[in-house]
Amino acid sequence: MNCDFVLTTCPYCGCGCNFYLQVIDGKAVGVVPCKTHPVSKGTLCIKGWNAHQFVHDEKRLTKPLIKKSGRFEEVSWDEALDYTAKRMLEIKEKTGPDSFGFLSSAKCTNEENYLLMKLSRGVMGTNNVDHCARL
Amino acid sequence: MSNNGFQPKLLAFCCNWCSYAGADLAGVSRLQMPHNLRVIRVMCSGRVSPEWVIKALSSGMDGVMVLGCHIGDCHYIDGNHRTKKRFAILAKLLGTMGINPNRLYLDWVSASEGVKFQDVVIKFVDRIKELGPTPIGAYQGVKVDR
Amino acid sequence: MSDARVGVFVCHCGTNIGGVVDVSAVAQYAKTLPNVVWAETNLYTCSEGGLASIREKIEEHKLNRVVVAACTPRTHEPLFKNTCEEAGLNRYLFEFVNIREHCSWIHMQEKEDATQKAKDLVAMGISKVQYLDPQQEYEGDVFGSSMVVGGGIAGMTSALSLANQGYEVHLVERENELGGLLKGVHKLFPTNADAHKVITPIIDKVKAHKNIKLHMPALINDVKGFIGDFDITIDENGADSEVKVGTIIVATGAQELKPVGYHHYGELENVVTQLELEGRLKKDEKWLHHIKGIAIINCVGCRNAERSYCSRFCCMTAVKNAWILKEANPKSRVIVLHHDLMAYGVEFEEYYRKAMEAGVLFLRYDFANPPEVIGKDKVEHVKIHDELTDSHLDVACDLVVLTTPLVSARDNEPVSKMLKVPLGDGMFFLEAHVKLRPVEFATDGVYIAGSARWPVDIAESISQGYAAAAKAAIPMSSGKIKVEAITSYVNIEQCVACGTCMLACPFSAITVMDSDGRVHAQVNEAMCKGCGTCVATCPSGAIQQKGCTDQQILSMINTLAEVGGIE
Amino acid sequence: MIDKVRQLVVDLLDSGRADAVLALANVHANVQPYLYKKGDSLDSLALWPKYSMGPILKSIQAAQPDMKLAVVARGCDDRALVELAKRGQIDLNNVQIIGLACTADEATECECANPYPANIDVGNKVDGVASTDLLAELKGKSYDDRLIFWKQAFDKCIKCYGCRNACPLCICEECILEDDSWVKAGEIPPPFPIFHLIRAYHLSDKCVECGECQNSCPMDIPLTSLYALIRNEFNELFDYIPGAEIDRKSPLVTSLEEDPIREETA
Repeated sequence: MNCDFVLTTCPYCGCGCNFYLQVIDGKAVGVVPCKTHPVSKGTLCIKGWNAHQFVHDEKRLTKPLIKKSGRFEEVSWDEALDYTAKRMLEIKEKTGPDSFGFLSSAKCTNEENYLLMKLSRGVMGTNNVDHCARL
Repeated sequence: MSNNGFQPKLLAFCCNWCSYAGADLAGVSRLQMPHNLRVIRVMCSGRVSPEWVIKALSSGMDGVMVLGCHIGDCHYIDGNHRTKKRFAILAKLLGTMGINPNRLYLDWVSASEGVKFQDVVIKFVDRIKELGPTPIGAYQGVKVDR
Repeated sequence: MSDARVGVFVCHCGTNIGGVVDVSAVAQYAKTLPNVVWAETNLYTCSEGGLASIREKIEEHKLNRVVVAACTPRTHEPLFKNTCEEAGLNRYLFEFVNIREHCSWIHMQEKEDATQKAKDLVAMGISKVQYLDPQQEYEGDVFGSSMVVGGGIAGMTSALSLANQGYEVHLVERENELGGLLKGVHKLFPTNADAHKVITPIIDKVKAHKNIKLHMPALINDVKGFIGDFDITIDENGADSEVKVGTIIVATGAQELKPVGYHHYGELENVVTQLELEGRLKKDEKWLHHIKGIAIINCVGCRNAERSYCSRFCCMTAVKNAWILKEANPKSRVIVLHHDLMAYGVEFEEYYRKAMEAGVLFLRYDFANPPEVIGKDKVEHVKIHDELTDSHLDVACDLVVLTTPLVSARDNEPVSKMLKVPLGDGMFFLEAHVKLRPVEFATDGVYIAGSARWPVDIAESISQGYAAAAKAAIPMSSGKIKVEAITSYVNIEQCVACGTCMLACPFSAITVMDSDGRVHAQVNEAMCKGCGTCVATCPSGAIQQKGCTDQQILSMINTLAEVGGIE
Repeated sequence: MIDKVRQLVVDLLDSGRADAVLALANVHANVQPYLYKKGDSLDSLALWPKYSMGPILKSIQAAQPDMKLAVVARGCDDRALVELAKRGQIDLNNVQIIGLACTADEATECECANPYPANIDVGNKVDGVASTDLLAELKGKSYDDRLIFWKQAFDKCIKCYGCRNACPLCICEECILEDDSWVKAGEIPPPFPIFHLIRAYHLSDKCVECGECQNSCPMDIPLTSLYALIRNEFNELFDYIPGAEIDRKSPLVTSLEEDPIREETA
């Protein structure tokens, strides 16, 4: 049996609280706030305390899906990305760049948010970009 | 002294074998008493969860009474022993938190003590009238800057 | 509980309620409350007309909850519950609201406030009734056999009484012969009959009785189960055997106190206890003839700080032996030194007077300065302070008899632990109620007789033996026990098996056990009395009581907080 | 001090008397709980800041009950383990305790009155913090002023349940503070005083003075002081200190014969 404490950042919002995921035999079983982290200093909010629960939840999405004739089917990443890119270009062609809106998330890193902004403005040509990073 | 007509809202938990029967006897004997009390019947005072009393006091009740059998008379041998100890510490906790422990009253009334039941109710209503309305009632969602 | 269909029946009870509370206003108000589909008033709900109305309305409006606002549940609840049952509604989907003893009769001059209070109480009842669940009453079988622990006079009486009623009786005796304390007794007060002439026929009857299985010498090792279904392990000459019985009668008796530390007992020769004296008298009475001075000292080792109780019949033993010694040797001086002589009742008083007439001297001493026994290696004389005449006497004695109390048997503690029955003062067994249930324990199915509960003489032991047998016969004759569905139950997913409820239960009805990998508390429905003490100790509410769940009571508190109109 | 601990841990592991030792480790400049196994380097061993060992040990033992575990335990951990064992949550027969006494500074930081375990293997016993200014101030306040103090303190509560989650003795599967019929849901701050009074009552016979509730409170609510007052009152009533004796049942479950109330109150 092994029990590890894996330091990580809370995925929920931009505060960046740190805690240890208690992992027993490869399964996240609990959260221990990191006492020496400068921001959170051993405290968390209600989301942080429950951050380990979605990791192994069976309802968690783990594979790309495309809805075919009303049902979601698992597809490869390539097929999903190609399909998405193709459709985005068709829609841009048909109804113009501003028919798109891009929403990023506090769950993503700054870099990822930056890239989404670039995709929205640079590739799709729209300013409709927003972000839910509220505390 | 009656705190300008303040009518306290009081709750009592009575045990089926002793205090509830004492209350019945007070009724049969037509012993008149103030109308502020509502009684909830339980099988033993040992069933009265202190958390209920906390809930009642936090929901705006001005006072809560728990009446059981005299120690040694409990229909369930020593259910009331636990009652006595639980409410001893709860009274301290209330005081620590700033709620006057006199808003909680624990006593023993046997099935034959109708008069004592009347006396206990009258004294408790007077005691709460003196203390005035529960300060918690004002806090229910309303900011109070005293 | 959205599918609740509540019917409310508010009673006038003639003018008892109607004279003070505006009953129809309460009924109207009830109609406005959640899920109330019917509300009516009755002049007398408990009358045939009232009951009929309840049955009809249950049918007509498909009621699945009934609230009756009337007198006290302590008298009429069974009546109304039966009525609901007759109409096909589970009797536990019923709530009784007391608006007479707890309202109209005690607020006769405050009609509006009484009406408002009645409304509040009805509202509380209606909120609780929605969270009630249907219940089935637990029914258990009762084995038609009983175990009597202890083969003294009390135990044998119970065993014979039950055996004569046709029940199989397992009589367990620790020693290797029956009779208990009586084996060592010479004669019996107040008739002076020979003890063995009284006890021997009873022993023979017990040994001969086809329904009595005698386990002797034997000890009980373990007791599992509950009323109707006890599994008892007996250790009989080294081998363990299992016995299954429906009821248990404890008749383990008591033992005479050996008063070490009092009056040089065990240091001086011829300082003996009453039982030791009786032992010598049983062997032969001849050695008495050369005894000239005898002092009998009562209350040795009791009615003091160490042992505060009075052992009831040892005074009569002292009077009996004093008289016997005096008659055996009329020239001898027999003095009984007592501190209040207990000779209650006609026969005992008569017996006491005859002893006096026979020349026995009775002197009262005060605990402050008790008699002093003096002698080098055997007793020579006794210094006495006679309280009444306030005079000091120094009496020559060649025999001192110490009258000591009965004390609890040494294995009461293990037996009480096995049977989970309480011990009271002096480590004697504690009965359910000194007046109302003297020969029963609070734990159902376990009864008590004889000096195991409290020092008693033979007549009292016999009557208690019969009483305990009669009580034990009740469940065994019906063969069934029904447990009211107010017991507690455990929500296994929520229980973390901390055992707090198990410790709090006055009846040890809860055990923590492992069922298919999950450890949790388990309530034994037959043993649970429905007091709810366990529920109040559980912080998470994993254990609840039928008919008194947290949700039900909280709904009453919340309702009172919202509606409770006290102006 | 830390070398002595290292030595004890290594002995336990190498001798096979323990399959694993739960202690703390300094990893990437942060201190975390760590389960040392035979052969692990002890260089990273750390002692401060303290983490609550009770709940972690419980989860490890649940995963492998027969593992011979050892734990570096301060006074509060030691007491927490006793109370957890009392309630069937852990089996102390499989646990060896390395008793670590707290230093004076550590005791002061936790405002701890009993900064040492039952048997001290490392460090020496220092006097605890008998009282603090806040405690003195609170004791002097009238009921109304106390209520205002706690009302204003708990007004900051964001109901993160950190105090409950961090508490070694909060062992319920489902907490009634999350049950709407007890505590109205969706309200921040949670209704006062029911939320905090119920937890205070639940811990009144369990709180082992570890301070983790206050340590994990993002809003700095002075919970250590509240529970110090509660522990003191419980001890005055029942002469009972949680975590002191494994064989002593909580006075709230026993009869009056077993555990009478010391000062007769109403």
